[in-house]
Amino acid sequence: MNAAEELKKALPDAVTKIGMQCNKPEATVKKEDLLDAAAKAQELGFDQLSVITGVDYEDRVEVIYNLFSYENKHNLVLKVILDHDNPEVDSLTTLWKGADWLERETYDLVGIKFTGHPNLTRILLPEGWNGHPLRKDYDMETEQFVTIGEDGDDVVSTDGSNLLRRK
Amino acid sequence: MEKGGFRVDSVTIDTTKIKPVRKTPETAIEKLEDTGLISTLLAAREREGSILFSTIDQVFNWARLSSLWPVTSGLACCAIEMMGVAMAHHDIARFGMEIFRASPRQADLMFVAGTVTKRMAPRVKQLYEMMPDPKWVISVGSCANTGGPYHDSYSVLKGVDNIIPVDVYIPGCPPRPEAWLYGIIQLREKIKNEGYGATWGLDK
Amino acid sequence: MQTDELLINMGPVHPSTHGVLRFKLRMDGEIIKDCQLVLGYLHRGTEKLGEMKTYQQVLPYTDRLDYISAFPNNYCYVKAIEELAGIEVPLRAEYIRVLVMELNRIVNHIVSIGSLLMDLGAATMIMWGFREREKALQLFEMLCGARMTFNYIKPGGVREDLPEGFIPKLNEFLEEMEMRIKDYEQLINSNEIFLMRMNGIGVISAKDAINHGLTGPTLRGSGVNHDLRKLEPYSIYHDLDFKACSRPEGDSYARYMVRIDEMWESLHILRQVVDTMPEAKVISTSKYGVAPMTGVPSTVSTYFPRIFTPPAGEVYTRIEAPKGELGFYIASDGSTKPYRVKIRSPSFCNLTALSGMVKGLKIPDLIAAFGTMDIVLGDVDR
Amino acid sequence: MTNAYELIINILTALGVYDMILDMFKPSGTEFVLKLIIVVIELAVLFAFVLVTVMFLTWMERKVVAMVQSRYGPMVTGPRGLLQPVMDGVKLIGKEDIVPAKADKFVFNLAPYLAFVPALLVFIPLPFGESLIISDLRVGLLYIIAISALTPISILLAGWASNNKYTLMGAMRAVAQDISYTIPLALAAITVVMFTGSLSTVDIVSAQSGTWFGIIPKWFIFIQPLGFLLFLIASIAEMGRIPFDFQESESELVAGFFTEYSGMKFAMYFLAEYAHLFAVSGILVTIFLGGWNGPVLPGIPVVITSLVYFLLKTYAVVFFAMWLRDTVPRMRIDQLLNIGWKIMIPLALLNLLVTGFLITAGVI
Amino acid sequence: MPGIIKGLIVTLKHVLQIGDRPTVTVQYPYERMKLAPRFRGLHAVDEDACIGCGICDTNCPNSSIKIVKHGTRWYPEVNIGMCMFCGYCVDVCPMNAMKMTGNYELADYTRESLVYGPDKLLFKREVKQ
Repeated sequence: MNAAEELKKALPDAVTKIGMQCNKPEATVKKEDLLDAAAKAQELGFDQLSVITGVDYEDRVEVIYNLFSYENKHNLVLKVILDHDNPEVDSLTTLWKGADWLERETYDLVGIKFTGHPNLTRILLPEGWNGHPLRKDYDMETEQFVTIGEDGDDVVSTDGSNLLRRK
Repeated sequence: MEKGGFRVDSVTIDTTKIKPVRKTPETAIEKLEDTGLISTLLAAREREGSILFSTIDQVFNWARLSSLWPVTSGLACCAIEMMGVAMAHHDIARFGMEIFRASPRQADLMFVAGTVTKRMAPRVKQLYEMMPDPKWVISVGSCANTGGPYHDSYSVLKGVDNIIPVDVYIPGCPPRPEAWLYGIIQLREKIKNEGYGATWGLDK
Repeated sequence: MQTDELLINMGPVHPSTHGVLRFKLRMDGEIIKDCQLVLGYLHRGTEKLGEMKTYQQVLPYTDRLDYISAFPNNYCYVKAIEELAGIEVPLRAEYIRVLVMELNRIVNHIVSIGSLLMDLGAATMIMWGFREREKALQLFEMLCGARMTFNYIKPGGVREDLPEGFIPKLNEFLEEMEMRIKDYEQLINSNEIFLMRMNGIGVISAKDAINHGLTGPTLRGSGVNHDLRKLEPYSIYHDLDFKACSRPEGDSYARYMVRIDEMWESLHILRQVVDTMPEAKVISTSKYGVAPMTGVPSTVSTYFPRIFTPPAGEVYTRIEAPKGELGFYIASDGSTKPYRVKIRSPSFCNLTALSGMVKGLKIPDLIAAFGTMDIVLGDVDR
Repeated sequence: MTNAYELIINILTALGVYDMILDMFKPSGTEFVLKLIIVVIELAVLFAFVLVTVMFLTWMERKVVAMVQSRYGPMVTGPRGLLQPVMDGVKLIGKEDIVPAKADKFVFNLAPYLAFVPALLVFIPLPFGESLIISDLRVGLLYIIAISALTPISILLAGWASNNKYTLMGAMRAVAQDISYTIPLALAAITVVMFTGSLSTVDIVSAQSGTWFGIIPKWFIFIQPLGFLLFLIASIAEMGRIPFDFQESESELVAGFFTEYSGMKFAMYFLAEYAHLFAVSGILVTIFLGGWNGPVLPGIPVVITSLVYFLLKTYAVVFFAMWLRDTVPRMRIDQLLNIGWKIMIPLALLNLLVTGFLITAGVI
Repeated sequence: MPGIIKGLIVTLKHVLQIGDRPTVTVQYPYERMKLAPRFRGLHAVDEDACIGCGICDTNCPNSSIKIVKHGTRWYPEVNIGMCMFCGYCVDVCPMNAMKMTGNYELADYTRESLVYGPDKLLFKREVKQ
């Protein structure tokens, strides 16, 4: 019995679908029950949160959590499917501290809101950047520029005239 | 060798046969020339018409090209090669350039080594402005030259010469240390030929 | 006595932030009250570019993520494609891959230790380190024509076979390296000032380390003996005899020592690889590995088709890169371009723990602890 | 002959011109002008010597670092790069002089000179050789320690005036370090004074002439090994070099207290740093390594041999400082202060006590 | 203290070059490191073999190759200021006309001069009879 089936047995309501992500067992979880499922997984021995991936499909947004158990050497993939226009899901920072930055990054680049995250701000792009680049509908044409504001923080604008050199 | 119906010879260009740029100086004159003195003098003479009137120019030009202190500012991949240039095998110290000043106030030369992102651009510009005149900029690597591999990216500036004036461009991704040294030699050539105004930063 | 707190911005241009990281420090005199990290000054949008380029064209970009050790990046991306499309890899190619990756691990640890010592004020170690690194880079250049951005490991094999005279030169390097590492150890390991700077600085417990998602030498410095090469052996690692190095203390010195130990282990692995390398072809002849009709340049013995369409699906692959666990998630929709490429970079995840580690320490300790994290900004910001 | 002034007069007398010159001044009653001229010449020679020494030291530093690191160091400019420091100097003169907008301009401009002047003044009671001394002060040692203690003031001024957090932190560190290491430095030097009974540097040197059993020179290092060690460590800390270079600590504080300085003012600090290095090495040699004492060579004037011995010993100490710099990492400021107050000062006091006891008991 | 002395001994060994610790510097303008034959430097295009098909153009990851008209035929023009020297254009060339030489001395004063047109890239192969 693989990890996904175990999880399904433990939480039959939360897990809607089990399958394989290539060679790793995958469990699709209802987005309301993600926190419970993750806590259950942690109980089952999955002590490492390897990565959080957000993927924007045109009609939905998926968030994929790759877990690993150092003890049993098992993999488990949790997947939640979110609404495309307003993706929101519970934060896992209470379970894994490592989820902090991974969730911020996912918020930054894909635009998924993690409710309950202590400091959900942009991490790679400056605060105030327009759009989430890894969304398929991100506007690549408009150039955005950054200037230094008060206290060394970044200020985003579409006007680069005080930055660019007059040639 | 026959391939796909066309005749293709297996010619390889022998990369080991390239000659050194300069031959090792042996006589005293050659050694003197090697420091850049004579050609600096000649260049100044050509420019000003007389050696006498441009003595200060020559002395300063010679001093400047002999002691270019770079500012420690690595941005990305090329910064590792920048360290490589400074290290034992290539030894930038031979040109008197091993004093990497962490403070831009004491530096003469900035290597823009790596990708200049939109977020980093104002900082690079500020760093440049903090350097005292006369100052020079060498743009290293494809990213700094034109945006390079990240030309299509949303967060990368397309060439550092959009924000600061660049004196020498060194292509490569990243350029090998010899290519850096070649770029530095090019910059030394350029400084030799700079007029009075340029040395005080008036031409830029 | 009432004193004001001092706010200090360290970086993004600062000699010891290994690139363009910025620390926002709230200080009480010299003591760090709060350390906030600001990333993104080297965010180049590799993941977005991954969606815009074909599978083949993404490969050179992986070199530029962790530019000190590019082979593992290459390999991990290629491994993801191979798992997705089910490509078989010839044994010799796997041997060459492990060879270059272990060589790269040595290079990475040299640079890591060197820059740590440079941050502590001893510039000699990095000079010596780069002297040996240059030798290794010459080997890389012989092999793939570039010094840092290799673009060498291809789906289904490697780009070219080992050139003539590579193995003797490699053996020479290994022999020299042994003596050099002894020099390093003699210079640093028992230096009292170094010990004063490293012992008990930036301690992180095993439980915290796992919870923060630390991996690689940073995790093993906390006494957790987890190494993906042992846990989920990939490539030919299950045939090789080596041990995962770990130290129980969890402080900066332990992390440093793990790196030194790993260099010895890598030398050991390299010897085995050289001794047991099979003679065979280096490119797969399976469905995707066949060279198309148009012709193969004479010097290039391997080929990867220009138009490559793996089946639709998702894959997440991870390997033990020198800095920790490196993962590539690829979602394919069956077209020529990846639908989504996600990079789980070891540096990014390891850096999470830093601000907790340095609270209550001083700026020099921050630099010591940060130096032992061994991060590369290209890998953090992508 | 006790100092350089008399040496110059003696040389002039030997050449037979002194009386002639004196006659030129005598009628008008302006002999003091002559004296003044000689003193100015003396100081000019000293200044030139310090400048040349500093240039040589920077070159040597770069070459020693290069040798340790398997490379060449400066090669292109001049033979083996010997002209490199000259070029650096000329270039720095020609650089733009930036004063930060929010800096305290007067103090900012004043500080570099305050750093450079003490570094020069230290040379005054330093015996370069037999009678090669500007002025043999009776309080020579005290004077040297007092003058070197002036440097922190300049550093503090520079750090404060620059209006930059890094410079301020660098200055604070430098001051804390200098204050806490001047004490063991002085305590270690006092043990030597207890033997000689005089603070004059010339007396200290002449007390070290001669040998025991004909082989071992009577240097104070052999009587006072602990004192020597303490003085060495404290003087490296005074010089502000790795492992104690907190005032600069490049990887932490960018460039320490002179982060904001550019051009010639930065060169001043550079000069002061290396002049200080040479001066402190010279003092170490004077106090513990026998000064200009050495085997007398027949046929060569003592003035020359003594100068050579002094320079040789001083450069050996300088080389040691450079060698150490290339080997060890930097300490942490609180560790340094801990060592200074908790180990070095008690040890120095103990050393003082034991020495005093032994002298009173008549053992030594 | 013993640790520092151990370190001092190692560094002194380097200063005196005892036991295979030589100066390794290659003084570049006068001497060169031996370059590997596979080194990926400046491009070169075989004048006779190139058919101007543009496969190098389409395969270039960041489109730094353009096909331009040179004389009567079409040849690639490489913007080496943008090129990432990955070697794909060499790998994919159906005619084996694209090469990479060992020339890395490409530094120049203007950005425009980094665009290497066919006039700079073309070489003519000596035909062996």
